[in-house]
Amino acid sequence: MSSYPQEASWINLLSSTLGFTPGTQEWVFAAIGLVFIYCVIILPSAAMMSFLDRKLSADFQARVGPNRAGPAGVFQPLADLVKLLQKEAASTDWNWREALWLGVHTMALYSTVAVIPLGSMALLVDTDMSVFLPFWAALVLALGTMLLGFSQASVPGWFGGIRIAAQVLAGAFPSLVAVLCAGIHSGDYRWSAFVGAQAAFPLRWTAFSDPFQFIAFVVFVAGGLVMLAVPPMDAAVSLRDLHGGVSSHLFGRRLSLYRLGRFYGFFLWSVMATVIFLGAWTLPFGLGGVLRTREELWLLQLLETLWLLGKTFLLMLAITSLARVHPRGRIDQVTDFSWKVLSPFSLFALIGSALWTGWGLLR
Amino acid sequence: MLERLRTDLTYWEIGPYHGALPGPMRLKLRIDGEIIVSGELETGFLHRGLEKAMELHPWPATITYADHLDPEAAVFGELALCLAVEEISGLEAPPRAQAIRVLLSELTRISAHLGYIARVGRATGAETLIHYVLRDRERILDLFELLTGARYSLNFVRFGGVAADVTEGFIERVLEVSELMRVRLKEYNDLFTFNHAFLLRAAGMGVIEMGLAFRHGLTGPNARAAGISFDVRKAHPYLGFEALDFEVPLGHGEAGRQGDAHDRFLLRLREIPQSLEILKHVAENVPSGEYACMKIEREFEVPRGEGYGRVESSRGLLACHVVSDSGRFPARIQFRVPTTATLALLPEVIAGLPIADLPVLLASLDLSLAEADR
Amino acid sequence: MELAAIITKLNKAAPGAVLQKARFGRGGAQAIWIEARALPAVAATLRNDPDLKLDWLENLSVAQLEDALVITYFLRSRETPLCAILRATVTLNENESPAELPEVPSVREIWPMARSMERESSELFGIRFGGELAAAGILPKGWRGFPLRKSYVFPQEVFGIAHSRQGTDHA
Amino acid sequence: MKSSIFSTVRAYLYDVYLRFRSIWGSLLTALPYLWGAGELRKEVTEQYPDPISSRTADDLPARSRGLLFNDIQRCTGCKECEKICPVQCIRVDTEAGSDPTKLWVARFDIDFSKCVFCGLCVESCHPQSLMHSRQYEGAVYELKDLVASFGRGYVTAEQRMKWAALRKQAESDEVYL
Repeated sequence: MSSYPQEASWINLLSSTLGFTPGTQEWVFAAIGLVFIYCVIILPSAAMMSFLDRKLSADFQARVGPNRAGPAGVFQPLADLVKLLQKEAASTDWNWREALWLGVHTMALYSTVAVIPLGSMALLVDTDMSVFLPFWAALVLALGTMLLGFSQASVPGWFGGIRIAAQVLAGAFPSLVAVLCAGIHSGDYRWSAFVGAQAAFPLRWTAFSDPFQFIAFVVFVAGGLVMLAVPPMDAAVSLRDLHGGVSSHLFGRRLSLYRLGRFYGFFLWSVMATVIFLGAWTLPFGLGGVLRTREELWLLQLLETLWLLGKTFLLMLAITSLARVHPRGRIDQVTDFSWKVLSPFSLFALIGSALWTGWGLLR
Repeated sequence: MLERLRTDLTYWEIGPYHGALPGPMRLKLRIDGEIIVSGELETGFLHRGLEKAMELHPWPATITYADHLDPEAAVFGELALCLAVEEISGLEAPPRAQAIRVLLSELTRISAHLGYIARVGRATGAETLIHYVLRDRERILDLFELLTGARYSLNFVRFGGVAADVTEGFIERVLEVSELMRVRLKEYNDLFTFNHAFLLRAAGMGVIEMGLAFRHGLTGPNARAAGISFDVRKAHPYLGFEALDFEVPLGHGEAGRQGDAHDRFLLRLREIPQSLEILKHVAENVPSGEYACMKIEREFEVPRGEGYGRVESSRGLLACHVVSDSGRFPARIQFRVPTTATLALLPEVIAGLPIADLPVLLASLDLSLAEADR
Repeated sequence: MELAAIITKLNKAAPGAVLQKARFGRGGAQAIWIEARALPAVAATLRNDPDLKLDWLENLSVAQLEDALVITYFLRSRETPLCAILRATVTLNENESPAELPEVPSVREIWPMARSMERESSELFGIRFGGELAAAGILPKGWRGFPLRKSYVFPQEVFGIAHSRQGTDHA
Repeated sequence: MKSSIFSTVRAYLYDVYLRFRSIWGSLLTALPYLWGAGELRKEVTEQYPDPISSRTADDLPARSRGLLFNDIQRCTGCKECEKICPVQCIRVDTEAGSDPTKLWVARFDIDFSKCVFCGLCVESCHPQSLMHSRQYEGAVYELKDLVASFGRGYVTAEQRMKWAALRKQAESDEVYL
């Protein structure tokens, strides 16, 4: 079940449909792929998740939630976007530093679109390092966000920037170790290897294959929350004491770009968690094999992506609903949690899964 | 380690308007990294000159100003004023009016405490709690609307009674709501009170020692959390509180230390059942009779003299000193509000805290700038 | 503790300080009128005497009666249910220059909670507690006059903002 | 308790356990709301008044203090409301009308930008002409629109003389009767 032939990749299908000759430069393909994924996967996901999240939290909180824009309020995200886009600048002088670092932050973020695994044929970059690329991106992201905060020359910006950096460093370590655990289980760090080590049935997912992998899964998700400052670990962008930290001076289009970036980070992390630990896109009932032998590649890719996104959304909804009932931690408590709880447990899981896998191999 | 890392102090001014502040005020902080070294407080942004305004208005209109003392817990200001004026003019509220006043005062206490819980929830980022609490406070505000016609600044207490008799169904609904509140309190406890993350935020944070509380004359739930057993309803019973059976809970420092933010939160949660107890008892035994001893006209005159009314508001000892020189206008009305003491000790409490704790501390102190600035 | 006993103690500690005792309000409360100058001595006695221990200044109220400011200290004890009311008068002259303002000894060293109350009254009445005119920050900087005095005249315009509203002729 | 490595580890693990248990406990409280189980967990949102899904002005309690309304037919122009209003939001101008028992209320303005809805004016209104309506939507585009005018308007000098004559007539009628 190793990597599929390059000819079968959906991107080739797409580019040939669009009339590009096989001799076209690779970066053109890559650019097409990025734009395609951004427009078809990420933007709709952001809209859908923001709607689902608001509806779900409204259900939790005995409210109705958005219900005026379209039937049951489904067009609320669109309305929000339109509202944000047409907002005017609060001040007339153009803060070029802010724009620059917002740009760096955004580029770092979306560079990971190249490595985001969305299906057996939607693997733009599938090397033995691909799982680590999002970590790299997260570090650049942290730098961009930190400097974005500094560029605002305000106290919330400064503190928010420093806190973002602290959280990324604190969260990156345990989640990295958790990825190592999964790597021990699957034998390689390619996306395809992670997928290959799992099957559609939940008990064959990496997360539930042995207790240490489960710990690794929890650590990976929680570490990601710390790293990307997702609620309830969002002390770095706390609204109460920091006015939203880095974003306190952003408005309108910049704010929507920033918010979308934050969502994308969370989305990317959930996709990674699903691929690494929760059975990836492997379709149930052997559907994948059937479709592949019948050469229904478009359908297969579509189903796989939908299946993966479905699982991802469930995971994200579980996390956000948890954030609704969980008070926000203080910044030092969040980093403490990462260093003092997640890190030891991740190391414990690493040793455990090494022994477990080694014992399995010996037998 | 810290000695070697000594850095220059930064100055940070928060306010007058900031989401973490309980009202318009300015905090001038000197911070070392994220630790507050010292803080200075500037208030007065909400000064409306209530005390002066009262001198310029006929007696009945002063009640409107008294309830704007703190619109969230309006009845207490009105009560303090009315008690003082009744002392001067010798009016006596009939028993039925007393019962209605007790109902209003305890309902207000509960609604103010619920508002407090919601503010603490908001400061700690517990969204669900806020919505649950505000949902239940809404029921109490509905009761106010049913009885008085307003939800926030009630303007219902009058010299020598109340403005109107209870409406049909009010008593039943009070009992209904107090039953409901018991269920809800359990829900809050399950959801939030002993949540690990909340304990981390609040337990042991912002401790007010008994000595400190005393030095600044702190009263009310904050002082009781610090271990000072002082409740006006026990010390100077008014409205017939002497005949009612209720306890005054004290802080024990269950999760951290006595007088910390969690203790203050818990104490208010404990006061609600006591108020419910009072409500139930009074609502079941509302005496029949008149609701006011006389109709107060605009020409109402208060004889020459002085009066002093003390009330236990949701924040502590609220007192009103009324001086009249026999006329249609008061000579002087002065309020002693509990928030003044809380604000005075604030600079001592915030020193040494990280700035991230500031919103939780401010929420847990239950400051009312409307009351302090007057 | 009877009021008479308190007055005996005060007479012993600060002779001549107590002017009279008078009824306060219609209830049973009695107020002790004292000489304003003797305030620190009286306050120290009330606070430190082992039988009294009036260590809690509950309220400090200032009222203008005719041309005198009556300062009322509502005292209570932390350990006993004892309460007392202490009153002092200062005369008010119309001159509002800082040096001419009435002066009352401060009791903030004796009752620390008096600090914020004194500051507020000082700003709004123009009393110098302990010789200084403190600013509680209630009035904007540069405000003229002391609003709680009876002689206070409301300004028509404050910092360029007129008191009446344009467009509607409501005063 | 003696602090040993075991007790430290045990306390640490217990703390981690508490962390997860409290998350679980909080979720257990909130989860039943997802399927809206029971009367206690209903959605309580009041939609902005629309006659189908929520309460409207008609559902307000009887004593509800909405925008003020003055029935000028009954108003005697006694100015009692103007005098008691704590914020001076009522302005009344009157003059003698044709009816000697009643004044001609030329102007009766209520400035809702000042009104605090305390209800003292309604309480003090002897002919019971001033009352709280159930109207609560008072938003307008311009500040001056917040002034509600109930007055009958100022009259001309000619009219005034006519009324004076009428009054005199009425008085003399009274004398002869």
